[in-house]
Amino acid sequence: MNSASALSFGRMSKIAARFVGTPSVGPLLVLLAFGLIFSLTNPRFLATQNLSIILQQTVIIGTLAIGQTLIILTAGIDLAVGAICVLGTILAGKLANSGYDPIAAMGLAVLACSAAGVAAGSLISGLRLPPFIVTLGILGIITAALRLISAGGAFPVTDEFLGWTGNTVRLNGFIVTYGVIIMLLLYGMVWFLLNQTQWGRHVYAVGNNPEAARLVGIPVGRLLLSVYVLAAFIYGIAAWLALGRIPNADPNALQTANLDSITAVVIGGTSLFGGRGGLIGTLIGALIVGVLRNGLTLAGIDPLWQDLVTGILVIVAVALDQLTRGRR
Amino acid sequence: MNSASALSFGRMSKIAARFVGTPSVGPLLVLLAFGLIFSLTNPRFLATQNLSIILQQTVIIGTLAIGQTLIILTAGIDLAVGAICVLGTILAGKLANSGYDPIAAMGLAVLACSAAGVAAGSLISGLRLPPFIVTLGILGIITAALRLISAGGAFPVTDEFLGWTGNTVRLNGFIVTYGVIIMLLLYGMVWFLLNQTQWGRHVYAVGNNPEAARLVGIPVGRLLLSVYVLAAFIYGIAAWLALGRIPNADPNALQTANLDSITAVVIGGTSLFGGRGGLIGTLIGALIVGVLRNGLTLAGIDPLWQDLVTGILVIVAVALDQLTRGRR
Amino acid sequence: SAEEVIVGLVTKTEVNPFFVKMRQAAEEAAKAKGVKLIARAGKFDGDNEGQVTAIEDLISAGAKGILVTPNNSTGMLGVIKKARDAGVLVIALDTATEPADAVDATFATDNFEAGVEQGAYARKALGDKKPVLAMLDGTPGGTVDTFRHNGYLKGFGLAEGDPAIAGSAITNGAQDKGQVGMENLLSKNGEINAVYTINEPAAAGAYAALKSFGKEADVMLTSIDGGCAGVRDVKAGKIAATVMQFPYKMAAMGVDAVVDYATNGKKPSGFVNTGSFLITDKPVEGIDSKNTEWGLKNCWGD
Amino acid sequence: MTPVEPREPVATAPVGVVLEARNVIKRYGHITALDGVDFELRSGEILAVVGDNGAGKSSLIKALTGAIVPDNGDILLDGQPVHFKGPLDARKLGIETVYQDLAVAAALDIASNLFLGRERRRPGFLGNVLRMLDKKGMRAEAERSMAELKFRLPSIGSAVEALSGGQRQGVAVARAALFAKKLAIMDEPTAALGVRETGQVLDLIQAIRQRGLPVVLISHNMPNVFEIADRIHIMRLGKRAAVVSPKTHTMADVVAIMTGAAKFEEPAASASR
Amino acid sequence: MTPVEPREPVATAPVGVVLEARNVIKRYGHITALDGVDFELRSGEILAVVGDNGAGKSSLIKALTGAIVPDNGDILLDGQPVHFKGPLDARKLGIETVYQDLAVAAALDIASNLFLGRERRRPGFLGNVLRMLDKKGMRAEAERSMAELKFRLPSIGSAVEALSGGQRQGVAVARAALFAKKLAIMDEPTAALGVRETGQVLDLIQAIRQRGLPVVLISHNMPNVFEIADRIHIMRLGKRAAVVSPKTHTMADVVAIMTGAAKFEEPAASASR
Ligand SMILES: Nc1ncnc2c1ncn2[C@@H]1O[C@H](COP(=O)(O)OP(=O)(O)OP(=O)(O)O)[C@@H](O)[C@H]1O
Ligand SMILES: Nc1ncnc2c1ncn2[C@@H]1O[C@H](COP(=O)(O)OP(=O)(O)OP(=O)(O)O)[C@@H](O)[C@H]1O
Ligand SMILES: [Mg+2]
Ligand SMILES: [Mg+2]
Repeated sequence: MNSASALSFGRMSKIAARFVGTPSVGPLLVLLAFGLIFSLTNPRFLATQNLSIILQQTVIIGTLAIGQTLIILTAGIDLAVGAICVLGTILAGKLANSGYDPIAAMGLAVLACSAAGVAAGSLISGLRLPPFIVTLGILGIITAALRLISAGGAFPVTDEFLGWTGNTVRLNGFIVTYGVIIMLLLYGMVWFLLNQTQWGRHVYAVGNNPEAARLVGIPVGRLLLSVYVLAAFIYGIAAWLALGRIPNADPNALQTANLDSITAVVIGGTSLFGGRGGLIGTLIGALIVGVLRNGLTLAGIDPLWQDLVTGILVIVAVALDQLTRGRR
Repeated sequence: MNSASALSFGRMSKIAARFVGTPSVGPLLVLLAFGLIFSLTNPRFLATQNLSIILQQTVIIGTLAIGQTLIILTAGIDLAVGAICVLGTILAGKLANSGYDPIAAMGLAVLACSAAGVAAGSLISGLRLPPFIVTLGILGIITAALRLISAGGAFPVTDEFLGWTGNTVRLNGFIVTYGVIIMLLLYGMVWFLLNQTQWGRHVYAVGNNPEAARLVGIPVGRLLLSVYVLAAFIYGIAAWLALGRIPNADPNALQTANLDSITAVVIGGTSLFGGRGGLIGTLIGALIVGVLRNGLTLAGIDPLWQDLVTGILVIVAVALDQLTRGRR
Repeated sequence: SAEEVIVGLVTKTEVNPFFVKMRQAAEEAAKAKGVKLIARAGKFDGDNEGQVTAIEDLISAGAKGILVTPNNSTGMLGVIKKARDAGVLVIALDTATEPADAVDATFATDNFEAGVEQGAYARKALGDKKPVLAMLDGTPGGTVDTFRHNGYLKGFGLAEGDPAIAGSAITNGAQDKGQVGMENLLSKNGEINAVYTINEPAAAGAYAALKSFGKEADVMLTSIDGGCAGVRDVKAGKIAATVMQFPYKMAAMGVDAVVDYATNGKKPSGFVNTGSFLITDKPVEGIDSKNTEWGLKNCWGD
Repeated sequence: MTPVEPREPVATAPVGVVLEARNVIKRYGHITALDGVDFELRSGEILAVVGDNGAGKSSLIKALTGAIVPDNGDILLDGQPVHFKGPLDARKLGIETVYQDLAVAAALDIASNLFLGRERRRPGFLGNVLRMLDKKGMRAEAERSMAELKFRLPSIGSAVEALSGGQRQGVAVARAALFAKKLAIMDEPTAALGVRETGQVLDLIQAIRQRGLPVVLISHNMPNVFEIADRIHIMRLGKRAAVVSPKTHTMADVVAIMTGAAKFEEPAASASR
Repeated sequence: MTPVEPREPVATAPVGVVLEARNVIKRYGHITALDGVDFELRSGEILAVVGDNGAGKSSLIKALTGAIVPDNGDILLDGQPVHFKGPLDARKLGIETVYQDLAVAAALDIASNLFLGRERRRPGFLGNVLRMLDKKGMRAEAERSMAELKFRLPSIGSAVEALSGGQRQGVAVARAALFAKKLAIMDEPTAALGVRETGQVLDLIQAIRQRGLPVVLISHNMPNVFEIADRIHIMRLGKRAAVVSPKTHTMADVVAIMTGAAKFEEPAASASR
């Protein structure tokens, strides 16, 4: 009967189901709606230069949100995301400034970030401590360590390789930085991992039902560890992108990155309870935040009112997403 | 057989089970351990005056954490906790300073806070939006609104009634503020609600298994609404306590209250997935944070190292708690 | 033997390099005098509760004197009174309390005056161009933020809400947010030719944005703080001028005062302006300024 | 070729019909779980509902108890149309249900789960004003009613997640039995139960009927169904295929209708009328 | 008074014993779920495990498959002691299990659940280097094996949470059948199944035996047990009360031992030796 009624409903409903069922369509529609509204309030919004700027502004949080998505899919949360990224910028900067080969410096920095992921992942998978507390603790530890290392505070990083990701390249009249391209490549690669490999399946399974995952023989601990390490590795890459955008290593940067990246993930339709959602939604979520900030400024809205409007629009965005998915 | 073997195990195991099974014993042991260590490093730590100060320092976050516990027990999260409390201080201060009767001013402020809870609760229960996003949005809206209201920034609040909670009273040689007493009374009352009433049962049920709660006929939406409103009401009371501690209304205050209160809840052994945990743990969790900060300062530890040590000790606290509960 | 003298220092945050420098200067001074410094800070601009807690802890720890940069001018009054009642010397650094005699003494810069200097320079240097101003604020509502912002407008000769103000953005004094804010403001209005910044990191962010729009040469970018990185940016021509303040002076004087009090029982009093100077290599007539050479010798940070 | 009841919807509720549903339709996306199903529960009877997996049994009873809102169709209680917006509405009218997935809060203890949503308050001031729970009373009552089912339980204070599959089911069944005022609906209440416990639950169902309440029993266990049912409602492909009496039909007949092996269009004399 | 097998642990594994457990003890707090249980599965047999609710059946098989680590006791596979640290260890040795609570990831689709933890990769570069999943292949295989069970399913791409109780169970059973290499253990695999589907699963179990693999079947359904089991292991109060043969014992005998109505100390000639 089921297949019969499916047929009677016809292709139409199948296509609709395919789209409505895909969790990132809701956020996409919201993004397009906001884009439309802003382009009406100020035609400059759609200028290629402005669009390219929005993309560039999304690079750091957008990249960090890749790792955050992985972790949230396993029903975890990462409060140390900004701190680990800053660790990367400070180490790379310090090493390069003290004469290391910049490629080696960046490599070591990414390695150090990954090590922070190893620490978080081991505590979470080995001792089964709540990710909230572990990453909060690691946030405190890294923040303090960074202040100790870089006693005097921020310092400029002028090395060409470290800043390379900020260079622009013209694609079809559209100017983007290498940083944007690298971010999009990372999205593509992690999307592939999540959706086309066994590892990705297991990420969803562990987030959706950890006990079932354990019972069917998925090595839950090892999987969690790999997720935290991969995420931290990505934060390390984000550090490189951050140096491209701001050639300055500041131990106090990115303080709101944890909230910002989680926001992108949740607006993108991924559940904080794990196992449901996806990476495309996160990219759209990060763009929604960027578009809001840029669009409201272009619309000439006072920054004090901007926070207010952003607060409302974030709720509206998720409400619209909910509606497009239909009720229960 | 089961009852037989229970008997053969004897009273001992029953008593042990009672204690080990109670989720707040782990945090309590951790609190005592930290207290012991700090009293060894600096005898001033145990001075009644110092202990009384730690209690006073716990008043704001400790009170906010009551509401946060309720919300987390329903598998929610509240990012607007600090903003709502600040809303209370600003409104009460503005009204009192502009000639309102201070009791009416405080009452209206608490009412306004509760209204924010109504807004959050309605969006969460009515439209089923994720609490993370709703409270994040409300955080933005209130923060912006407060800056708009209090255009000039912070202002002093000198009214005697509004500052009354900061007055001290001597109990058995132990000096506490009325604020501390009110906080403890609130803990007692909400503990009663959670553990001795139908409403409390339903809070746990909704957090543990919302679908089951719905199926057995618990009005889930109404319950969630009541939780967010009660929590916001408590944040309003916290605003009064905050004015007692700092007779000053500042739109930029309490920015880390959301993270701090969630930390107290989680250290106290309540699960971020809802339905498991309790209020006593939260009080202990808040005290652990306060004891750490105070004790490290008294031990003369450099603030840079303090963050580091706090980061480690927070992880250690939760790990110890995990161990005292035994493995799966 | 007498107990070790403890000097408490409570800054607004540990985030801002200005306060980092202040703490370092205090540490050096404490070391030189053989006293113990315990430093604490709020967690963010506006963390009154964190500062109150810190002062309470320092009283508990037996501090002889406490140096505090209050988050706002009235927030700390109660606990400061408690400290003074307990015989602790309290000195406000950088920001005065209201009333000013709530503390024993105040060693500070006049932030409003600093803002006026910045604004006056910017207006003069702009010449006869019609000003189109963008303002990169710190954290709205903060005392320093308000003083600098209002001072700038006064010095520039504009009233709040004047149409010449093309827009403003909240940067929290951070470089990344300064950059995002400037980019978006430039997207909105390409005519912007003057930019107020709350501090030098925000100015650095603004410069990066200006550069990516190819406008770095046409815009009068000014700032306040006097960190060495900022002065170097002035020297490199990225920032036209900055107003230097002297956090290390405040801190060192504060530590000295506490030590003096501990040994002789002598309390300082009143407001001591530690001063501010406009630093630029493109002086304009009628406005006092020092060049970057002087600036680099007297700047803070590294 | 089995004689079955005609399927035309009756215009007015026959005397003694407690719960009735007409032409109920429920779609999930492109799946039609209920395809115009009719249903009729008479007073004082035990009505079994049987059917293949996925035939729509659970969807039907969820629609009857407000757990899902059907896309179409009418539900009548005592001949009056009712519109349940949620399970609470049905419960308020005395309809108690054992859902197939049990609807227990695993972290709560047995007594709390038994009284979930129906907690008892203390008498007097404590209960009326302070709204204090009568924990002791509920615990005693829970002990009593679990003992009645002759379940071996670790302790009434154990969390439900610490129970075996069958013990958990026992809790859900005991709850429905304890609170049914108008009728009880049980979706596979004995699926996880042992031989002895199954017998107890069947006895319990008959005891509920003795109290004058009708019971709807969904079960795949034909011997059980034939042991206690007065009538058997057979679901097939989201529709009511037939209603038969265990007195006039064999298990083989029922299975044949259920699986579609037997036709059932002819309006033969209904055995159950 | 039923004659049963003696309960003394055997010193060496008898020929043909595939999986053996000796004196396994498992306590949960003050509850003793397994109280020194012995277990023996012979090659090529279908061994039924029966017992009251809470007798310890699920705990026993969890201990056998590494899902819980017993407090005491030895487990031997082919006569060699094994120490499973988790279900993965057992699975690697070819032991597949249907757990009573199914162990499915409800948000994932049927095909993903069928292959959960055993995903197939594409051939060649895509699979070996990029480790790409063979989604199409798995989907086809899933269709095939669910069709074999004759389950009506909405679509192989449906999330498991959209399935009826019985359909879900079908997915778990199909998974175990598909991947068992050494032996299969099924904890109440037919509890939620309809008459037709139950028959299919019993056939499937016999097909697994045909492949030469022994099967452990936990069930409360005595007719089913007597239909296909070679031997019946009876649990009572966390211990093995007896092992009997369906050829020499009646259902009533088994139920009597299970519930403690019959004694079973006498070392009568074991029917199954
Ligand atoms: N939430 C849902 N979303 C999508 N489809 C659903 C949902 N619930 C049920 N279905 C589909 O509706 C059909 C009927 O399901 P239902 O649970 O009513 O069957 P049932 O007769 O109770 O079966 P069983 O005997 O296996 O419990 C099935 O095909 C099922 O896949
Ligand atoms: N995680 C646990 N924590 C505490 N007690 C448990 C746990 N799991 C099982 N038990 C207890 O162990 C005993 C045996 O449970 P088990 O699940 O093995 O029984 P079973 O024979 O499978 O029963 P059923 O037929 O109902 O599934 C029960 O009394 C149960 O309450
Ligand atoms: Mg069903
Ligand atoms: Mg079982």
